[in-house]
Amino acid sequence: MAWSVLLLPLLVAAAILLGLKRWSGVSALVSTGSALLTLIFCILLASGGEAAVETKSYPWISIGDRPSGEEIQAGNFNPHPGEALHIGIGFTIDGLSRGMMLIVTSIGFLVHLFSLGYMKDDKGKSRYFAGLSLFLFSMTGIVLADNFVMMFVFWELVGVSSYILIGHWYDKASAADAAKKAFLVNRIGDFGFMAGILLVWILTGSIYFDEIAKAVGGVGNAQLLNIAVLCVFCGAVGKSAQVPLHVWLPDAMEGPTPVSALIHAATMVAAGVFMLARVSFLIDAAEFAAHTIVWVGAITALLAALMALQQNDIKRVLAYSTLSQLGYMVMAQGVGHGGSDAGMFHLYTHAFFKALLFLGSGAVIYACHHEQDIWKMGGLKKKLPITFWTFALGTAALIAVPFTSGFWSKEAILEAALHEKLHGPYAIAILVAFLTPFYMTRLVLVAFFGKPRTKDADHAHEVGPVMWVPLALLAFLAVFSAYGFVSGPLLARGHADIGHLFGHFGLTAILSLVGLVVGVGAAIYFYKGRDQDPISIPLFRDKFKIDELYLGLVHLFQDAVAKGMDFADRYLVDPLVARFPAMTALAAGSVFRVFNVGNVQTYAFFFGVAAVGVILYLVL
Amino acid sequence: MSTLELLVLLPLLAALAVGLGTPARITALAASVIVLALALILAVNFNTSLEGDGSLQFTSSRPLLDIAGFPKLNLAFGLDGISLVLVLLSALVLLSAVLVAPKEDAIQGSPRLYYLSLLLIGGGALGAFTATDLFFLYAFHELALIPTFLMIGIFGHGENRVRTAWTITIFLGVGSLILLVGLILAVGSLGGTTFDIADLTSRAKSPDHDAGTQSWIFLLLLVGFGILVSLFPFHSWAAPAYAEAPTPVAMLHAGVLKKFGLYGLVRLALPLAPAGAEKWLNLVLLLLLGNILYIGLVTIAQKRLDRMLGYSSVMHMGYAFLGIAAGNVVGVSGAVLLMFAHGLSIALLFALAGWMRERFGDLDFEKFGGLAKSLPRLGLLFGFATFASIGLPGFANFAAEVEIFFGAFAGEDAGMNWIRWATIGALWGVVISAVYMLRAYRGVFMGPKPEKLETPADLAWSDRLPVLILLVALLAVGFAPDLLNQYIRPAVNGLFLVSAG
Amino acid sequence: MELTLNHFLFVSGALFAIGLAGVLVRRNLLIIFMCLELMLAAANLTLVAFSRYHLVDGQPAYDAHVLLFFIITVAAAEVAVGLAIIVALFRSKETTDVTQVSTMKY
Amino acid sequence: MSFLFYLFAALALFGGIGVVVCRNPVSAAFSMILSFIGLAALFIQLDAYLVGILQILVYAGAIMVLFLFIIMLLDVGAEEKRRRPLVVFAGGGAVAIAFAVLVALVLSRGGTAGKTLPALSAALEKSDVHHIGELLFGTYWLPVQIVGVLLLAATVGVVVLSKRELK
Amino acid sequence: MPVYYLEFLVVALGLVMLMVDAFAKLEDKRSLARFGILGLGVVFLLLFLVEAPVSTEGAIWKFYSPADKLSLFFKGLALLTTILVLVMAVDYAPVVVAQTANPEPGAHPQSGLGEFFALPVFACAGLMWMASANNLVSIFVSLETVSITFYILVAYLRRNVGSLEAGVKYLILGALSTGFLVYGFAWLFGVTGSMELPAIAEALAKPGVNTTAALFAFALILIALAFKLGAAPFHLWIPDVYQGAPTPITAFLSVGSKAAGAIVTLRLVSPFLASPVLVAKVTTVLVAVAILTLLIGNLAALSQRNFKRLLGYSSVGHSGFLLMALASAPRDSADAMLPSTAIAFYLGAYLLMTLLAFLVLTSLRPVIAGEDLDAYRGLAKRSPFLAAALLVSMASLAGIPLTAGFFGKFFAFKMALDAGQWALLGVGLVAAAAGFYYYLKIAVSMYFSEPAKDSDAAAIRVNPLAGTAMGVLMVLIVLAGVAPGVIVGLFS
Repeated sequence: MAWSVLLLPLLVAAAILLGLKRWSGVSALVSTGSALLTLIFCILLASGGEAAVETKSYPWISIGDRPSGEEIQAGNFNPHPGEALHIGIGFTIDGLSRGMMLIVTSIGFLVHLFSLGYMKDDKGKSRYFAGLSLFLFSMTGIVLADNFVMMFVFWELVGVSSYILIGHWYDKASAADAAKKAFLVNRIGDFGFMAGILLVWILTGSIYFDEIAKAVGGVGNAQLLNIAVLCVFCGAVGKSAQVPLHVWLPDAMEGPTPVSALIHAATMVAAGVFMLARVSFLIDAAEFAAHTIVWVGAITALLAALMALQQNDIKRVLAYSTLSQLGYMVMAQGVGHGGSDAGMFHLYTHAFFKALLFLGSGAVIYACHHEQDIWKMGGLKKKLPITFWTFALGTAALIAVPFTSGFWSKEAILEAALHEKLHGPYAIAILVAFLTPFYMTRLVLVAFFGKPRTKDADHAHEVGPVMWVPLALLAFLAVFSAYGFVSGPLLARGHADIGHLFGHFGLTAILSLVGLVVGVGAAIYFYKGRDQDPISIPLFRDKFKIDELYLGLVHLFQDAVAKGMDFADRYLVDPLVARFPAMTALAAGSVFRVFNVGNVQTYAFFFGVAAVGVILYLVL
Repeated sequence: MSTLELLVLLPLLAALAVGLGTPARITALAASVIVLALALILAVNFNTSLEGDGSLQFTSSRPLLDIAGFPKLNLAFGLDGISLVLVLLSALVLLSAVLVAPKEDAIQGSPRLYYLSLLLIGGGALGAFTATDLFFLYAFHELALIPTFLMIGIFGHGENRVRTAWTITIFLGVGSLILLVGLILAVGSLGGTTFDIADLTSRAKSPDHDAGTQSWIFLLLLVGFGILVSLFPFHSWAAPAYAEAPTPVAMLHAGVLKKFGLYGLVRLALPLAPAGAEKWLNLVLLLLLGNILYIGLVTIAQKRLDRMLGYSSVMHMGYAFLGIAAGNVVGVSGAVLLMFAHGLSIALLFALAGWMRERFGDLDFEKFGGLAKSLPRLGLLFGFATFASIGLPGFANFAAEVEIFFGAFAGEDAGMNWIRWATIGALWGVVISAVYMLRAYRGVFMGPKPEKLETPADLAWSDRLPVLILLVALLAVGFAPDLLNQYIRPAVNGLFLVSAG
Repeated sequence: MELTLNHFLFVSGALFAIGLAGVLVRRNLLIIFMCLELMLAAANLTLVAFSRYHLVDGQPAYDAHVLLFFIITVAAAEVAVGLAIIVALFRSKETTDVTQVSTMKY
Repeated sequence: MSFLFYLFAALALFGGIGVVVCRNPVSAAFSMILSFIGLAALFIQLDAYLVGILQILVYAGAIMVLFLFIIMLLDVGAEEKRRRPLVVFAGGGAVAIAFAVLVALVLSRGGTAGKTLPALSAALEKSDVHHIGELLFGTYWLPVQIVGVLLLAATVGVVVLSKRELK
Repeated sequence: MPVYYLEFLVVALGLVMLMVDAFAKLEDKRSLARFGILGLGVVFLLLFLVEAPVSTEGAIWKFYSPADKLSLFFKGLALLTTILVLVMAVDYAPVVVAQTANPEPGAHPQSGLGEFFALPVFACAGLMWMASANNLVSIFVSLETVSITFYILVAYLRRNVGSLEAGVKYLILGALSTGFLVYGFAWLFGVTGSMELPAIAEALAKPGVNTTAALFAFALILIALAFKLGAAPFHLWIPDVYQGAPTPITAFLSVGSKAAGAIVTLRLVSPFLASPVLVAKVTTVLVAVAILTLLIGNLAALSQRNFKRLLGYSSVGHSGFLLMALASAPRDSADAMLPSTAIAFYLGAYLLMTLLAFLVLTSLRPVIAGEDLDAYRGLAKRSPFLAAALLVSMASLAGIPLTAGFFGKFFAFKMALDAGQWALLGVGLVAAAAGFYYYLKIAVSMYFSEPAKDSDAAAIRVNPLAGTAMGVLMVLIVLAGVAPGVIVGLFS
């Protein structure tokens, strides 16, 4: 079953590539159908209990002897270092992966569905759906992976499918650049990830999660373990767009909106968090690394929230909010004491409400003829009622209105941080809890209330059922996904616990409620009835100039360092290695030829000199 | 005549036939198809169960010289897993290069010479990879030198082609000479009575094998083979040569022939001078970082697609060196696998770049943009090639790199050492290669199309066939590297390996 | 003072050197040629001196004399050929000056 | 004995120097003849009568006449007055002197120093002509044949090379 | 058949040719050359019928080593060289006629041509004698036979100033070297009291031998032989003479003179190398000369653009490799490779490739004016066959594997390595690398450039005789490059 979940989307992608692409409608339907099928498989898988677990793994690389049973028993997973390497494609089917699979496939299916409408007239529809299928395949691989390398394999493939989908409208320079940027920034993360995998491997002797978990306790070199975990975390930083590798995610909004929903909100960016959760035993064992993770998450949450304050593009606001929420999740992974579960909990809830928000924004954009600037919208509440209400519900979940899903999950993270006495990060998280309601309310107010500010906004009308049905479904989930009847099958280790909330109604709940009220209130105060932004904080709008900084660095490398190297190669290395010796030989040859002056007597003279020389040496 | 001998001699005989006047393209095609078929037959019949000693199979030997004071010379062929993989690579790339080669009437100059040279290059590579006699191993590689020279000089592109032909020939010639000295020294210090590689290898295990001599042998072989593989800083021949060579030659040379140097390091340098290897491998680490990081940056700075690909092929050699420097079964297997993978992927890239050059005239990045829209097939295939080249999972390159990295990291101690640091450096190269390849893809295929750029018709089936041959092989091995690992591993196990670090 | 082997050998060597000097400094091809003959003749003296020194059965080593005989013959033939060439050269270039015979160089 | 040696040695050497120094080819040729006569006398002093005679006959008699004949034929005058660069003289002279010094060195260290010529065992039973003749036409038949071929080739060559040219 | 018949047969052939030339009124004297080729071919075949002498008592064996395979091999080389030189001479005949024919009315229009064909045959006999010479006397007379014939042949084009100039240069320096040789022989006789090489070797090997005198003799002989071999710094004549001499004679010179020099060097130097008291200094000098020769020959060729001069410098370079093998002679020859093997093979290979190049050169002479490399532009288009032949020759000269030239160098390198001559080896590397460049320069002209003028674009016809010879040589070059045992088997 797991194999079919994994391979079905791949087959669909291959089929579209190999021939179906000529019939784009068929491609779309086949792709959507396969997404539905995988969803069904996943539900079966999730409900199948332990019986559904497949242990048979595909030996991808197998060199040398496998460790014997006794050796494994003794915790010696790599008895012949350098002589043997076994990497399989296998599955870990536990609560974590089951839940994640359900999220991935369900949102995946909904996005497919939504895309049928959204991408109806796109010329590259086949390619788009092939990309979606490829993405599903890759994401499934990450989730099901039973070892680091397999995870890395699909990790990279996720990057590729994201590249393909962000660059879907590749003839637009911005989309092409965004795709490239996303891939490259992810690659930087992957660099660390791979290094981390290798380090973990030499420390524990294994790449398999279960074996690492067993071996991690016995690792003596704590310093290297910390470094290893940080390296692995690098992968997450890239994929989950944490500071300082967050720059790709806002740009990724150049892709079609359903893609933003699926990949850059709900699933792919969550892969980093998922991965951290998968290796939580490693993080638990590396204290310094864990702290770093917490701080990185917290800082990301804060910076992203600050940046979101001043964005005007509806998708960008959502993108920064995604960043910010990812910061929460990542922070949770480092907290320990159930933080990992809390983070995953937030991942689930966030997946639904953020997918909802993105698809909602997609509907808005679609309705406004691909207008994305919120200041050019307005008054959409009346034009797009369904969209508005679903969007509002999603927003509610995001800003953690009590009893919506987002409330519960965020609460869990904050609680965990407080419990671990991580006061700094906790304070930052609370601050973010003030900012989130503010910018989201700003968004809703500006886009949906007031008067239409442009013709496009004026002429907008409600989207068709293919698009709003997914919205509605997601809205339901956005509100209720924290409750046991939804999260039961999803979550192994965490869900809304109302009893707990009331039992420990403390600082966290109070602060977040205050944050909610203050944030919403302030937004209403500033933005109600405004036609332009009354606040201008260039630093936030310009994203702290980090992009510019990076651009400068890139230019430094591409234009200065690389060109310098190129110059050195042409005018230093090559001449030294090749031209100079060649020239010397030529010059020497010309010197030798000078002796051939043509006059035979001169030759005789040289003859005589040489003769005297030879005799002199031999006789003396 | 054994199948293997036939396989090696066929391209040479075909070259002779072409020289004597048979229809050039048909002869070449027929020969390369048969060669591929023979290679596959050998692969199928290859006994992979000989675990451990990597014994040769399909051996044949004909005595040629037996005099006092000089090693016995035999025309001897045989296959072990490493050779087999490289034979498969050669056969695949040869066929696809012949397919890519222009039709007779489209060749400016003598088509007979063109195809004859291609066949000689291919035959040389096949011979070098299958010869079990040290001399013929060396000689078959050299066989390709003159045809390469002529091909670049006569049929090459650009005004500098003659100079480029010179550069590559002199570089490789000098490399071969240094290599020759190293080989003679090795043979001499191992008794001087045999050229048989297996025999030499077993003698090298003797404790009498003087360490000082070994050090010299390894150094000479390293420099010699290093020049052939464009080891930093002996790389400056590669990029212009590949940029200016006719497409099939660039494919064959970058894809196949260049692997000879790596093959030689694995097959000869490590086993014949293990103590020397131990001494010098740290130098290799330094140089390979030169290949990966320094050349990587140089690659980024290139302004033309073909030159960029040329430099990229230099850069990727660094990984193979890393695998070799790892000096264990996993690392060396990875290096062998990378030879195969890189051979196919660079041939793929050159084939496509060649197609573009034929139609666009030159390959300056500046003039391109947005080609994927008007040339979707090209865009797609180039995309695949790009992803293969940057080592994306699913392609053989990735599997090879994984093996290399794991090989290089393997070791008893759980701390950092030189080779592990070097591996980290090499890992950064993965980012660099993604930078230049994606930048190129972005520049050429994505974004808006410049108005001045006129686009030709997309790839026809005849253009796609050679590319697909390579691509399918890359994907097949990428999905199931054990297809080749089953051959490679026993052979590598039989080598006498030393690790850097 | 009794005559020793070295007396003859020295005369021979000196004469050889004189011949060499002539080859190196004279411009006239004919004289250069004479000097070459002088060198040969000087060498002959060494040969004869040694043949007188290495007695065979109490007699000079006549083998050396035979060699000398051949040397003289060869020298004669060489002179004949050389002079023929010089004559031919003179016919086409009107010179026997060695410095004029240097069109081919480098 | 030694007086004669010095006399003829001087003759040979000064004759040689004369060849090198005389500007006029004819005088050079005559110096050469003098030198050869001196040499021949030295040969005879070394009990090499036949060789000595041959030296006179072949060298002085035939070869030098040939030279003179050619000098006359070509009407070669004295070398032009224009002085050759001093370098040529200095260089050539230096080489020759160095060579002579080396020979002297060899003579002093080469095991020949102070070696007297051993006395011949008895009165010559046969003349050296007899000996050499026996060797030439007996043992040395092969080299003689070869020299014959050499002479033939030289003759043919000289004939071809010096064919008359129409003006 | 006793081995010494061979030379006499060759001499007889030469005599017959002279007679026929003089008395039979031949219409076209080129048939004389064909006759000579045939005759030499027969003698070549007779080589394989030679029997070892029953006894070595006779007077002849004092001067003539009994039929060892090495000397037979060198005789074969001499014969083959002469045959090919005659093949070239047929193509070259018009030039000879133009430069030498008697202008008098009534004279044969090809007068002078017959001797041009006959003299190489005598030189061949000289070379063959030299191959067997084991006595200072026979060495001297056979060497001089060859030299004098060469003097004549080089200057043969009596109306051509270049040829005469070459003749003069060759003659003067040749005579100079003969002077040194004779002086050296005299000293060698003085030191050892013998003229027979085995006795000389024995005398030199005695510990009591006077090293100063022996080394003086060696120095003088080495100087003379270095001249014959074209070893630096006694090589200066080579480019000039190569350039000026008639092309077939240049070929003859480059192979014949070098073979002569090499075999005599081998014979005369071996006793010194075998002497424990002399070997050290002798080796040093040989190494020094070899190094200088390798460097000068190969580097000076780099910038040379006259093809014949280029081949001249290349010939110097090849002498360097020969000396490399000689200088690396093993001290303990029990199981080691002998210089004779390396040198004999090298010469065999050198013969094949050099003569192939010269065959192409003479074939091209009627259509290609001048010897500048530019004259070869576009040759590949005009005659793919000639271009291919020249390419094979150049590849072999450059020492590319699977050609005969490679093994020549390979053996030399191997010996140098075995002897631990690192400096020599390093220089050899540089030299061989330079070789790649200047030999391929010709390929560049032939293949990479268009003909200089459109009028020069016509296809070129190749004389069938020369064409066949080229084909055979190409096959032999590759054969010897793949299976050197075929050639080595001929002499060991």
